[in-house]
Amino acid sequence: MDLLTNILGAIATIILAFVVGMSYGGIVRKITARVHNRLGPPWYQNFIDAYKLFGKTTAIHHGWMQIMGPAFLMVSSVVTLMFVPVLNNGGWFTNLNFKGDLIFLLYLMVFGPLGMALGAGQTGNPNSAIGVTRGLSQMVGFEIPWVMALVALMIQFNTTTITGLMDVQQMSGTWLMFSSPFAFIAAVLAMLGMFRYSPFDIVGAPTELASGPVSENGGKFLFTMMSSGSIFSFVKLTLYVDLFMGGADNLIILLIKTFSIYMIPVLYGIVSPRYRTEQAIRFFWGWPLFFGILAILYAAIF
Amino acid sequence: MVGSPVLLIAIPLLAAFLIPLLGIFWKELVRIIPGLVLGYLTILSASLYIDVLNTGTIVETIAGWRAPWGINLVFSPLTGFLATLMTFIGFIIWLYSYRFKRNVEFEAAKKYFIFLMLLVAGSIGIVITGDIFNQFVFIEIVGISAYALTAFYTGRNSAEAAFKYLIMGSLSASALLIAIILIYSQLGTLNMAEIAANIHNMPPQYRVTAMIFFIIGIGVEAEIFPLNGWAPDAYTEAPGPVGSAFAGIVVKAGIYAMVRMMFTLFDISGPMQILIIIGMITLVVAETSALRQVQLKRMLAYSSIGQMGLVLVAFGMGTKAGVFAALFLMLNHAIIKPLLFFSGSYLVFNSKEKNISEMSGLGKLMPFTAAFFALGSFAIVGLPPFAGFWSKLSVLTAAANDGLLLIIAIVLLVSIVEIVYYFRVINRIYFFKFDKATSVVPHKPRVNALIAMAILAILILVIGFYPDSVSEILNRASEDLLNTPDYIKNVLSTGQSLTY
Amino acid sequence: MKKTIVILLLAAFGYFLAITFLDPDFEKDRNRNGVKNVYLEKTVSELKTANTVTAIVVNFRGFDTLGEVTVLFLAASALGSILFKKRHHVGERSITLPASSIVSTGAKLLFPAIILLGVYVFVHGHLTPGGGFQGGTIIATGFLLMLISYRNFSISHNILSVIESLAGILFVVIGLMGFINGGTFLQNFMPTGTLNNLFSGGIIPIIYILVGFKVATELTGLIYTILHEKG
Amino acid sequence: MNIENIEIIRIGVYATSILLILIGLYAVLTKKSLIKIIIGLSIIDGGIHLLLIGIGYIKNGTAPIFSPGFENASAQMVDPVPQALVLTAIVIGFGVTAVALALIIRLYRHHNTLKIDEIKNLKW
Amino acid sequence: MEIIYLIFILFLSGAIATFLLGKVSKRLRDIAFITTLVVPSVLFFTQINIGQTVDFSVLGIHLSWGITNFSYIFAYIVLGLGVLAGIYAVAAMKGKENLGFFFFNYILSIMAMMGILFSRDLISFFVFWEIMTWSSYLMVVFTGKDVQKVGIKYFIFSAIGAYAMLMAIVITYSLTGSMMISNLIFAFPDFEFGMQILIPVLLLIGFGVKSAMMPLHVWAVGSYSHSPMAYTAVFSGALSKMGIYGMIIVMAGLVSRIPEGYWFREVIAWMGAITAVGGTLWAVAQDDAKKMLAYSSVAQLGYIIIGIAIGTPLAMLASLFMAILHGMFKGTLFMAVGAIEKQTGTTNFTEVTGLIRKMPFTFLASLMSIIALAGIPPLGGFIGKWMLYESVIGSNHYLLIIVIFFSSTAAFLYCYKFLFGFFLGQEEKEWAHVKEAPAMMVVPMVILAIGTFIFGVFPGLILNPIDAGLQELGYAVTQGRYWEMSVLFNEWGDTVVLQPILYTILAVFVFFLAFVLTKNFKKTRYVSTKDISSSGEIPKEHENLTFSRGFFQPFLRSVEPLMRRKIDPYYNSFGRGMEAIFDFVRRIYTGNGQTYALYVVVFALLLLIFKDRLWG
Repeated sequence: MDLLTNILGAIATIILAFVVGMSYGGIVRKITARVHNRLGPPWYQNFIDAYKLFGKTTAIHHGWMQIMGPAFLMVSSVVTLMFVPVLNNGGWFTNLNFKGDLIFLLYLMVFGPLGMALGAGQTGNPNSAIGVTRGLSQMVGFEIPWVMALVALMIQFNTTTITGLMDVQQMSGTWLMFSSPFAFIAAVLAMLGMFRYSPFDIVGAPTELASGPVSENGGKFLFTMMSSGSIFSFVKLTLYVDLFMGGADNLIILLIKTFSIYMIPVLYGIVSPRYRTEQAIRFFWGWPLFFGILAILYAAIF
Repeated sequence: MVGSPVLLIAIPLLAAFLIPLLGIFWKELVRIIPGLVLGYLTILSASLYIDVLNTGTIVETIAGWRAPWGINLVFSPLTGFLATLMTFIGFIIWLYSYRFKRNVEFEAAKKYFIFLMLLVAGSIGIVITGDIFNQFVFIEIVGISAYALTAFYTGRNSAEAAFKYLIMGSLSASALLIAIILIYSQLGTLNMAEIAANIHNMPPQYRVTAMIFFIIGIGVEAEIFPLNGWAPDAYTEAPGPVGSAFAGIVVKAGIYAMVRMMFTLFDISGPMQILIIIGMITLVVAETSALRQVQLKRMLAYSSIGQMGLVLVAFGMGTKAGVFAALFLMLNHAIIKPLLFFSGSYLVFNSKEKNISEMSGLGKLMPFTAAFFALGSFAIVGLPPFAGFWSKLSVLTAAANDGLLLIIAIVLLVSIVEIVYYFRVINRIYFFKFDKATSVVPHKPRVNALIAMAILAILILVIGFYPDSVSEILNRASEDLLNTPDYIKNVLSTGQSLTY
Repeated sequence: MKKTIVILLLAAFGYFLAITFLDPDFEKDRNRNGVKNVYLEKTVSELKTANTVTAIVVNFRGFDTLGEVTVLFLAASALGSILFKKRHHVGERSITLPASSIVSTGAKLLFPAIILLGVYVFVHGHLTPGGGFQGGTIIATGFLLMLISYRNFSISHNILSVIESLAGILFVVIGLMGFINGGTFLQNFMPTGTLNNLFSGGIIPIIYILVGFKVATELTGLIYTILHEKG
Repeated sequence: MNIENIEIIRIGVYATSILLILIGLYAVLTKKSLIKIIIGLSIIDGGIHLLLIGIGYIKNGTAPIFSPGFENASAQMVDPVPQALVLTAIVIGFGVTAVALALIIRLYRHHNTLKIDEIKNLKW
Repeated sequence: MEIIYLIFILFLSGAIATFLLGKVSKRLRDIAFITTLVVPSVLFFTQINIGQTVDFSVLGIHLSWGITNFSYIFAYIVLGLGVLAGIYAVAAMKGKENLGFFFFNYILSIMAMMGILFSRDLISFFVFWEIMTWSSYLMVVFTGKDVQKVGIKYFIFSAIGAYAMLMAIVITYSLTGSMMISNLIFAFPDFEFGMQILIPVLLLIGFGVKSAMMPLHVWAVGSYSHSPMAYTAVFSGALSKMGIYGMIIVMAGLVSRIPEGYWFREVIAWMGAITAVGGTLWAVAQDDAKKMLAYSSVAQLGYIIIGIAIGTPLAMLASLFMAILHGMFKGTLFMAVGAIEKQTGTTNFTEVTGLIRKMPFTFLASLMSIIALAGIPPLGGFIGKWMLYESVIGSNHYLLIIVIFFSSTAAFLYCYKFLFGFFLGQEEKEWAHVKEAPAMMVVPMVILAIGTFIFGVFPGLILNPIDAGLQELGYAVTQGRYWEMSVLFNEWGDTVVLQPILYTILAVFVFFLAFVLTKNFKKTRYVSTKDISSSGEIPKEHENLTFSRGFFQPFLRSVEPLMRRKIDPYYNSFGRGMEAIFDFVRRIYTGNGQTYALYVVVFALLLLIFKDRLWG
């Protein structure tokens, strides 16, 4: 019985993540268009796209690795989702009953993109490979401040689990973004890179690389990628909320919190032109790193 | 068969006088007789040595006069060990050079074998004699045969090398005579045991001065630092087997004379700073000089000098462990260096200018020679499980027991230098492409040379894998060297201790 | 510059030699009861040899002499080896200046006398000052005289070397006979006779005669080799 | 002879021999000609032989030869051992000198010069 | 006859027999080679009991051989990798010259490593250490490339290390009068202060060289990339672990027992961290697979060193686990490179592309190893890294963890480069003829790759022996409950380790793979990589679609300040300086006989001047 509940809950979580992620994507497209003084697609455009892709017949593939790439990506997104507590008190969204280990999560999160990168590599399109190299380079860039923020939290509250940090916030009633502000700043700055909106959209870089890694994929491949991308952005947002904003007690609060935090990269991105790769890396090793160090010092001293 | 130590000297001399006569009848005898003599000496020395180990030191008097009056020969665990080693190495060298100058003049070959035999005999004489003036005579015998052997090849710069050797040798002989004069004038005797017994009656200022002149006198043969300018030249210019005779036999005799003088004659106990300092300087200077050599034999010569420096350091510690280590080093060096010279001279033979840079790829063309060279190099730099390692280890443990950490560090650093220059050669021999322009078409070593090298190589491996095979011998020898009272007692109390 | 340094060095060296040997204590502290008293005593009582030096050289320290003879032998061989040439032209001399007739006639006259003197000196080595080395050298000077007086004077190298070898061999053999008879090398095994007789001293005069032959031939050989060296 | 004379003789002999050694050394160390160097070595040898003989000297000594009728004169005899030694030393010195001269001939043949500082093919 | 002796005799005689049989028949030689590796391994795992020792003495020094729980861990690496890489080597080296020599040295290095593990005393330890050094040196120079530079450099550094060690050994001997390792550990706290510092430092220099610790690592890259790949698998996989083995003994046995140990740990940990970062960055910059893997090995060893230096039970566990895993996956990767080299003749990323369809099994093995190397769950590499992070945080090394994290993130770059450069990308005509490597090469790789997977899923298989080994070193704390020290294991209870995660991952993976496959799979057809949509156009024949040059240029540009500091030039100029000095020294021998005579006089004078001090 427990097992059944768990599995049903897991499926529900996935659907939730898919829906929320897709919708957020659509809303972002709309907002961006409005800021750019365009009309923009409707907020549900992403669902339409997905449906269309799902319906299409995939005519060609370039080999097994390309087929496995999207699967890897999906695995990564879903499994990460399984390990992130969606709500404070679990309930249907308890998923794998995992109280969450941050380092494990960090590594799990790279698993998908790397698999995807392999898939993209086999297509033989040079743009894909260039996109991948950029993505990996940028990842090295933002990972540093991001990990520093996490380590600061771990040091400060002497726990390495997400649930542990959430408990801390529940007990004290203060969000971690206030009790360890530098870590929050570093994490948010790292998040800019993580969401790959402009100015950090060097991976896809629509005009240069023809969307980079995904450029050779269509139909079911692109559908899988798209849905996993949506789920993944939901996971990341939820993680931020869990870590810095005290988690959420119910779905509404979750949506509000995630959406508000989602706006940071989106709004920053709308008004920024694209960086080059080394500029992006240097950006992350500038102020974010500084705040990361501050965060660790803060954590170590207090 | 048990003979007498005096035969170790008398037989080679007899043979040396005989060879010119016999050569008239059958020329091949000139090559065979030295081999027979050296082989006989090896057997004789070994059997005597076994006898000595079982029953005790043999003191052989000459012309029927007891120790302080007549000259006497002392065949003790130490001297017997060295004498056996020398005769053995001498025999191996003969074996190696049996076909030496096969196709050239009979006269030259005759002289070569006479000199070689007398070189060995003289060295044995230096070791087993119990009389300082007699030692001087033997040093001169060794010296003159060495000069002649160095200048053996007429086409090269060998005369230059021999001349330098000669200048140094004569100066040192003069110093040695001054030392003998000082000792005789003060103690009225030339017998080592008697000198040792009375040395403390000698006024200190004369004692020290005599010691200094002794050091200079013997130092040239022992190749200590400022007195070894001749050595690289002589090793380079002398024929290959002669280089190995220098390294394997002559130097050992010189070192023996030096330590016998320090330990017994002047009865110094405890650490001898002078030996340690001289040894260290010799070691460092020689090994560093070896690094940038272009000629193989010259490199080997410097390496040989360096090893002797290390031997002196080990002796200088003055402890049983130190002496043991030093003797072990001498033994290993006497086995390994000839192997290097043997194989090295074939390598040199096959390069036009005798430079290391011309030996590229010879390992493929002459696999055995190159393998022996590599084995020798491995052993001499002290890589386990070859012979050289155990002696190096003994030296280091002995030094550590005395707390000489700086010396350990320097010795090890120098060993690294040693590794560098040996391995450069090995690399070149094995892993470079053969170059026709710089090498001549290889002359393959003859069978007798290969056998000689193989014997040495087997010894290296045996000692390397089972060092205890020699440790007992070395233990006895080192005890013997350190036990001056016994030496005095043995020599002075024994009239005849000879068994037929 | 270099000379100044050398002179300074030598001055220092000389100073150290001087304080050693010119010190009055050097004489005073000497041990006067060394081996020499025994030598002086035994020479008369046991060896019946008048010349103590000879007794020491040939008997007490006969082993040294054997070595010494070897050194000479080596030097002669070494000369041959060092100056060895593929084809040795005997007769072509490096010194070709003709000697005046006075010299050559005088040489002819003196030569037998010199040889005789030399023989006398080494035969009486155990009785009077002199001995094998001295006698041999004298004989060699006779040959030297002949060599420089007569351009065509030649000695068979083979004969020289046979004599030389035989003398050396006999020396060692006598030593070995002593070894076999008496138990030690070079031990006297012959009757010693009475002091100051020609036939006294056991093997001493025999050895000294052999040494005389050896030295004479070797020195002659040396001179001969060097004279025949063409630069 | 009185004591002072003996001292003078002794010191004279020793001083002469030391002087000979130094002169020989000077020749060895500064002269360029190989022949002169060998001469220097011989001079050193001479000095040392003199020194060796010198230490055998005793007051009013006679030659160590037992003439008929003087069989018990050993107390007056000078030390015979140095004389025996010097005989050996001279012969050895002679042998070395001969070899040296031969070498010089060879060197001259090879280098066409007798200057020692021009004969430096072997170095370092 | 003791089995322990028998093992070594078999190795030795097998090595000689292989060498000699090579002159007779190639097949016999290969058979002898494999037999020599397999038989002693079987003997070892079946006949040798832990704690069984043989004692003997050499030169009066008591020596002892025997295996302990701790060294047993390393025996797995050595023999496992040794046998597999040996099988691989037979096929990989086929047709090369001088193979008897190769096999001889191969067996000798395996024997030497086993000897190191068997040694319970310092002398046999050193002897085997040196045998290992020179046999591996002969392998480095085997190919004959850059011998004077790379080979000599390797040997110089090895010699420096070995002699530092030897010095420590003789000092120990003089202090304790015994060569036994256990006696050293026992007596160490009573040594005087200077010795307490000196001995570990010397030993760590010795072990640091072999484990390529930062200032002593310069030999590693050249040596790893120049030896035949079949050997490099052992070289990097097992031989470098001997340094780790020794280092653990020093850190656990000596350093942890003195009060100054804290500083040792800090310094070593930071050296390890620098090693890790530097190695990773340089690996990213390489275009040659061998060099890349070599730098990567250096980096990985850096992680292991960090773990050892931290020294908590968890960190030790992590280090040992990583050491074993590194042996496996790095062995596989080097073998894969060797296979590619054999099939294509080059190992340069800029030349070879698109081998995935030609060499699928090699790709599979490489993929799994790379995942393990990158430390991505669920393969084995993750467990080790994760335990390392936990222990680093747990021991309050906050800055250290950032550095480690940076380097392990940057490791993704070269991981991807390896896979992409060789296997993915355009399939150029030039490599159309390439075939999969022979089965004898593929099978060992795949076995090792599957091994990394199995150990990732069931880490207890290795962690149990490691735990036993750590108890041998005095880490009694774990008591077989190692999982309790880590959150990851703890949360899932006592016995089930990582399986739930794995099951989830597998389920999801299979589900989506099935989705992608089943959805109108029939209609999807395979096309070549030339058939791509380049902005809607079909690329022409001549258009270059291969992207391989300057792969991570932007990244390298941004980390360039970090990479500017190279230690190599310093060593080189030091070496040149020393040679110049030595060259100057030998001018003492001027060649002028008169000068030598002058030396005699000067020497005499010096002795005379200082004569009062000479006596005694």
